[in-house]
Amino acid sequence: MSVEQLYQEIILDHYRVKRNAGLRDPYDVEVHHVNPSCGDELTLRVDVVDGTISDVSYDAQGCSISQASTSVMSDLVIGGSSEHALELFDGFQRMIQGQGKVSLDEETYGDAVAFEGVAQFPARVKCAMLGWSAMRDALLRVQAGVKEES
Amino acid sequence: MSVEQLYQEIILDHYRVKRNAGLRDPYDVEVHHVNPSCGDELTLRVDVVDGTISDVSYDAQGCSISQASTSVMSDLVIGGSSEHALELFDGFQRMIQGQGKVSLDEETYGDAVAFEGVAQFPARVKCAMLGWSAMRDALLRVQAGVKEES
Amino acid sequence: MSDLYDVEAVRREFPILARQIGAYPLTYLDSANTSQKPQAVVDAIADHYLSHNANVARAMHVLGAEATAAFEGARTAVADFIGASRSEEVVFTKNASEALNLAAHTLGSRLGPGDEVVVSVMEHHSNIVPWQLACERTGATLRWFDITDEGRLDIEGAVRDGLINSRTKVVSLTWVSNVLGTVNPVAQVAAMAHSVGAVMVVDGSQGVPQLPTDVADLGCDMLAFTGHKICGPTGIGVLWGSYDLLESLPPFLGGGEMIEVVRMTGSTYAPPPYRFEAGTQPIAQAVGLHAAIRYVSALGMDQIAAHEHDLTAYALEGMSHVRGLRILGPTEAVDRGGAISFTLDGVHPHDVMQLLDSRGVAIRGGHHCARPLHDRLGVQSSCRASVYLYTTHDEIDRLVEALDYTGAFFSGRLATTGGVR
Amino acid sequence: MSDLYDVEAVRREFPILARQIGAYPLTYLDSANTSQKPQAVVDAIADHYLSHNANVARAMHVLGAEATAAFEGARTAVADFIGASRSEEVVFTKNASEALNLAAHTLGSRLGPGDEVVVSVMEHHSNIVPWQLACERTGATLRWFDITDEGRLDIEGAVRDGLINSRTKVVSLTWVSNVLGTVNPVAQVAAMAHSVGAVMVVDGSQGVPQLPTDVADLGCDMLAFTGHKICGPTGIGVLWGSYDLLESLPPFLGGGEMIEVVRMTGSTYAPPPYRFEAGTQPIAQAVGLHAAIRYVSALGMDQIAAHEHDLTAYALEGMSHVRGLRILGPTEAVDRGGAISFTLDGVHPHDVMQLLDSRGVAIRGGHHCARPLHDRLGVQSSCRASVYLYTTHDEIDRLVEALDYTGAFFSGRLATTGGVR
Ligand SMILES: Cc1ncc(COP(=O)(O)O)c(C=O)c1O
Ligand SMILES: Cc1ncc(COP(=O)(O)O)c(C=O)c1O
Repeated sequence: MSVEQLYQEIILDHYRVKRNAGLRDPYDVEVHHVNPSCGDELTLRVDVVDGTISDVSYDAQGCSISQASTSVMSDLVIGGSSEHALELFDGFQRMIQGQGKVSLDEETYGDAVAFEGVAQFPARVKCAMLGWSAMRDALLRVQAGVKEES
Repeated sequence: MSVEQLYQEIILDHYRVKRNAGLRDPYDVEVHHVNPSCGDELTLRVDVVDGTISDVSYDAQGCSISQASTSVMSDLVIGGSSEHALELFDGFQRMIQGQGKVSLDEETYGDAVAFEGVAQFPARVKCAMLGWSAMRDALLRVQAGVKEES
Repeated sequence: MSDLYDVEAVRREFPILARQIGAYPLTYLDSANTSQKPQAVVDAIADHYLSHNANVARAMHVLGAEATAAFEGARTAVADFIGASRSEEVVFTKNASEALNLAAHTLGSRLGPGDEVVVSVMEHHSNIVPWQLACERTGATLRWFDITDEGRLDIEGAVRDGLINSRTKVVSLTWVSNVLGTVNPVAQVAAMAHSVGAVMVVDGSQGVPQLPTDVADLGCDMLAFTGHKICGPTGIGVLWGSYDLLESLPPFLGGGEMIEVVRMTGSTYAPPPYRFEAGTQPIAQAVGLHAAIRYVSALGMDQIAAHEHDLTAYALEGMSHVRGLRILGPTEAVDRGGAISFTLDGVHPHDVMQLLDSRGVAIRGGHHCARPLHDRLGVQSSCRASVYLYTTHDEIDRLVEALDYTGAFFSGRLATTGGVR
Repeated sequence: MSDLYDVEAVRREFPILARQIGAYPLTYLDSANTSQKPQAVVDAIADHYLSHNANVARAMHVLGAEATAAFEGARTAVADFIGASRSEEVVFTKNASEALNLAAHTLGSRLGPGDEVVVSVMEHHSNIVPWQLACERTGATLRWFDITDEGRLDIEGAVRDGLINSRTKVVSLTWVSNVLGTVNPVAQVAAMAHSVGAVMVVDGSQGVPQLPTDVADLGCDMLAFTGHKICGPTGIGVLWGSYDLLESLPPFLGGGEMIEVVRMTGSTYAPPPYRFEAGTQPIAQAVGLHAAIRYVSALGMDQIAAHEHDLTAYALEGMSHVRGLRILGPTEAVDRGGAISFTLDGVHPHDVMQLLDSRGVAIRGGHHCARPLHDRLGVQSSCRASVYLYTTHDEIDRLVEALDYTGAFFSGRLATTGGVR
């Protein structure tokens, strides 16, 4: 597994030009996630209107993998239902923890398939999951009716 | 070094028939020493009259080496001066910690030369020293004018 | 059972067992103190250092990823070995003593005056002193199970005295006694503890190496054990705890890797098990422990238990014929581990040990870090012979022979008759 | 100096350094994280397990005596190595973090509200969190030295602010920073501490492996360090303390071997160092540490320091030409150890680490267990390259080359021009 397969052009593109970056109003829930091993931090907001994710915005410090992954994720989930986003999360997590044995459906996942290489680098799995985990956490809080981060 | 050299007949004799065993009055100082690695315990009393050790008595729980060593020591120091007893201590300790390279003067040390074999068994050095250390401790307390064990 | 178990093949894996002590072959009967190590464990450690050494978690390069995979792989192997439901329930420590101190410190944070902690009089010092220190710090009271005259846990007496009651917050008990060999009814005591809402801690230092382990069957909330007694390296121990319990506890030692965010003004802590693992962990030792677990699992823990049971029965029977020998603890191999403590009339344990050693027989003399138990038994110290998976019947014969010789040597029978019995 | 130092001969003692990472030779520049181990250390550990393994102190048979002699011999070797006046001043722990926790717990027993503990903002988490926990337990206040813009200890500012004053009870400071490389004027700070009656603790985790050590010259009362950073095994650390200080302190962990007399109703404790060594010690690890000390002593600590100094200067110079690279800490090799932390414009440390790793260059990316220092420097994380006694000039060249490549890769320069600079 070469590092060039890890850093696909798609990933570098998202890293250089992040989609949906910057914190925006309105939002239902804001969460703050940390990767203690490297200190990466992410603040992420979601806004859900009638079961549809109307916005995901964020402020992130982190490596190319974590930032690009958050960027790709935001593009994928905005405009869809919460349920769909949580399903996407499950599939993405299965792939990334699959040590290269699980692949994603390109139709459904679009740019996220570029992260299949990350599954070969166990040390980077947490990086790729940071944004996704924050999104899942935020959606679960919305569903539970929690408005503020506890 | 064979175990028979460790357990000289002299040592076994003192172990079977301990000299000066049993606690007696009068005494100036009583001390209590413990060997934490095996739990051996020794209560020892000394009585000093005009600089001369008039009695050493003791109650001991311990192995043959520690009991015989205490017995031999008591025979050696009773009737002599405190200074002489402390000198005997120094010589005995040097020998026992000398890993077999130091020997004792038979004239001066009598039965105690039988313990030269112990110096080859580092694990038993503490056993052979228990009575001697207690005696030294007690004499130093007498010299310091301490009557009761602190 | 024991025809299937090829102890000679097992012994070939342990080079140290071929040693000569003077003119005698080594007869190592001190395995309850520490076990010997098979070649596979030593090789696994060497291979780790020579080919995969790096720090874990924090190092993300290839070597770091290899070392991390090896370390976390060891955690998973330990979890599987003891039937834990998640590998995050396995905390690595330096030995069983640190594991029990970790338990006492963190559970101690919940104690106060009026609360009670219960241990037993047969505990190893490592399962007494940490609780004494915790009680001193918090004002809680230490109480303990007594033993019966046969050397078993006195449950009846405990029930009569209301030992476990609404004030009880922690019960910490050894699974197998390192002196008496007694196997305690841990699940029963755990049920008593749970019925009053107390946490049940088990000292598995002797149990885990000897018996198949399943934390669910033991019914406990925490289980401590130590690597060096189960064919593993020194420098590593384990505290297993149910995840919900671990998650509710404060940190123990502070430092690198146990944190979430450190600010000069205050810090937050990582989830279990990392919260309890400060600083660089015993990485190569975890690799060695993994190899040890692989080794004993390949032999089969039930086979090992059967082999030990067989040898213990054989030793109890052989020793019963030695003049002046008194066994401390159960004299029948029922609910009994492979440690046999005893006294020999008129001969101090140090002297027994020394005489035996001169014939290559290695046993332990002293109070075996269980002074309160010796007090209770009315002896100042004792001898202990302990078998393990590599012990043979021949070795037991040599022990018995050497004990006969020792009795004769010190009673003077030897000098006069020239013979032994 | 460095013509006398035959680094190629040294490297032959470290089999792991011959590894290939993909198409590239391993370039291990993560020694501040953990050092590699020479064959002699690995062999000493294996030989111990295969020929002399037994528990210590408590086991008095031949194997027990051999293991005890090996373990206590290691203690004496450590004492000699750091210029301690008695071997009883050397306490073995599992790592430097446990050593610092031991210091914080036992010295913490003397702290109360109004008392102050002083550390510095450049400390490793292992020299911050234990003191935070001790202050929480006791109500004492934690204060800290700041750093200057060059990354050196701000003594002037400390004097101005009265940082060390009559309320100060403990000062705990790192000798060499694991991030900045700064060598702190420990003796000067110790004198300040002593002038107000405070105890001086030094974290020697980075200093002891790199510089000749003499506790009298350092002027401290306690010194902590860790085996795995000085060519020794994981699972062992050292706390040195002056005997009088150690003797005045209460126990830390409770258990076997740290006791004098245990009764169910209360216990008394052994003198130092045993009071602080509960349970079965890292015996084989002490043997390995002894072999490591023999190894570095044979090379000569002053030779090792000179070699590192030479390489650090060479690396600082080479790295100064990398586009967008900013060094954290002193940029000159004066009073400076062999750890060089840096950032690369627009590239996150994880990504730098990953790109370098793909070329066999192993460095660390993150906050290196020094988050408050990174906060202070205004960076979220950094990269760190660190040299040791086996590092070569070639390896530094490979680092610089790989850094150039990395900058180009992420800026897109690579794709367009096909070249690097
Ligand atoms: C300065 C410093 N202090 C303390 C430590 C902690 O050492 P250990 O992880 O071995 O406990 C380290 C290394 O990690 C260090 O660099
Ligand atoms: C029953 C029991 N508990 C605890 C311990 C302590 O184990 P360690 O010395 O490895 O900490 C031992 C062994 O020494 C033991 O036999």
